[in-house]
Amino acid sequence: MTVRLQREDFDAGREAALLTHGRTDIGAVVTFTGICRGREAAGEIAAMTLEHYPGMAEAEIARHVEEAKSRWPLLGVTVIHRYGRLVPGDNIVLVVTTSAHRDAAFAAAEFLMDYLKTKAPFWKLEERAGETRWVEAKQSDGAAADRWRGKGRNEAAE
Amino acid sequence: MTVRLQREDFDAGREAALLTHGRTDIGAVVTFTGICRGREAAGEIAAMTLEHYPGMAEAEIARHVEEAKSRWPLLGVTVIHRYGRLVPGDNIVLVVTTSAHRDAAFAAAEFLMDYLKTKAPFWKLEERAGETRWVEAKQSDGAAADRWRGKGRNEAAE
Amino acid sequence: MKLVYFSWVRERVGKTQEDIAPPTGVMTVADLIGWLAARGEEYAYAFENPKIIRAAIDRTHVPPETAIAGAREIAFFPPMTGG
Amino acid sequence: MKLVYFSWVRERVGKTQEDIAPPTGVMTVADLIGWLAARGEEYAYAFENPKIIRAAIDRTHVPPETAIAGAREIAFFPPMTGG
Repeated sequence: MTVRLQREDFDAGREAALLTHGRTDIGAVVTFTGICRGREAAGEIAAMTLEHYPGMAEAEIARHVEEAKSRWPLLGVTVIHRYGRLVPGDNIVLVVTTSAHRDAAFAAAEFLMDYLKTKAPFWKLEERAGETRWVEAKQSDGAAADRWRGKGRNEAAE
Repeated sequence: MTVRLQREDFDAGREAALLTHGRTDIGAVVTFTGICRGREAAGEIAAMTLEHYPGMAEAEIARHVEEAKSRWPLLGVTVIHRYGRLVPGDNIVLVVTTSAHRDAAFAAAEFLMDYLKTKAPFWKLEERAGETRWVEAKQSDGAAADRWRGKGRNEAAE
Repeated sequence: MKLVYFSWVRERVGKTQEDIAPPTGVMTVADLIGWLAARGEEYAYAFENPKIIRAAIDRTHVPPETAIAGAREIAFFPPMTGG
Repeated sequence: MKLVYFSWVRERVGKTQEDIAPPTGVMTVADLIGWLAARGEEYAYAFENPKIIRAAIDRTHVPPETAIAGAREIAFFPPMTGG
């Protein structure tokens, strides 16, 4: 398991290759890359600054990676979340999951993204023409995260 | 949309970059890479040969990419499927989907993989110690593909 | 019309493709499978379990009750195992 | 104990962290929010809607009824928007 918080960009292909190199037990690799968009519901944005809770963010993400590993038969997980100021087109977050089969890799990647959107201690500040605004949490993200509650191994994505 | 059948390997990171380069409307990129495993249910395998129906395979995949685009608001899709002889650790298939939001990118990638596993005209021949054997279709793959039937836009992954 | 075979259907029939002219009573894909199965041991073996044979007419999947009239290329193969 | 603030809670309070010693009647996270809100205009503004304030004790999310006894670091922040 790799969990990293960093200002620097990441390379999704390289991170996936680090998980698969030299192995013959992995049948499925899923990568999710979240990217800063130039247009949100409230209009064009010029930039976005990601604040996080150092110390808590890394530990919390690691705990959820462990939960994903207990729910699905994963062979590897990498989560990288950037912080600091990003402009449209910049990478924000990467989740890579590997497993023998695709269902576990897909479900775990979605579970981790739903978690990162709603429970990981990060906050987005958008900059648009002359003003800044903290992004409000979306109800749809809360609903997406809630769908995993109380579901057991291998049945959460059904 | 890019659909390619080829003997050569592919680079998932490069294919994803081709879809996102210079754009600021994409918020989510999902890649799925299927890899040849060294051990299947029936034991160790030495190699696998993928046979396909030239002409039909490409057209059929393209048709399903169009279906995915009608179901979800996708901004780009790439599907690459290899054929010929592969050894454990080799890449087999790549699906890349991009969208403004993660739910569409995840759902479309899963939909396309379920389709490729069950309906795309490919057949796998496994080689193990001294013998070859055609891989049998899995019931679980059929069930995975069937879950998309009759479901409308944006509700298929629920 | 042209027939093409894949995977173990191809191996059992012993050829990748052939041109055939079935009699007029052979109307559907299922009829064609029955007619082929009676052509010899290799065909009987390939089509011994018609329920698991998949067919495509002119590169589109079709169910066994589909009429073959007008078909240029009919393909027979086992369930697909791609991905 | 140490308090830390993030996002607009930090901006409204006007500091990133501070050390406090609440009176003994302040038992829970909810009590602490009420006590803080009465400390001045900037706190009243930051905590004007306690229902949307999230809290963590020693870097673990906790609900408002959680006891604060023994806490080393308590964090307050709005709903998270990562990912």
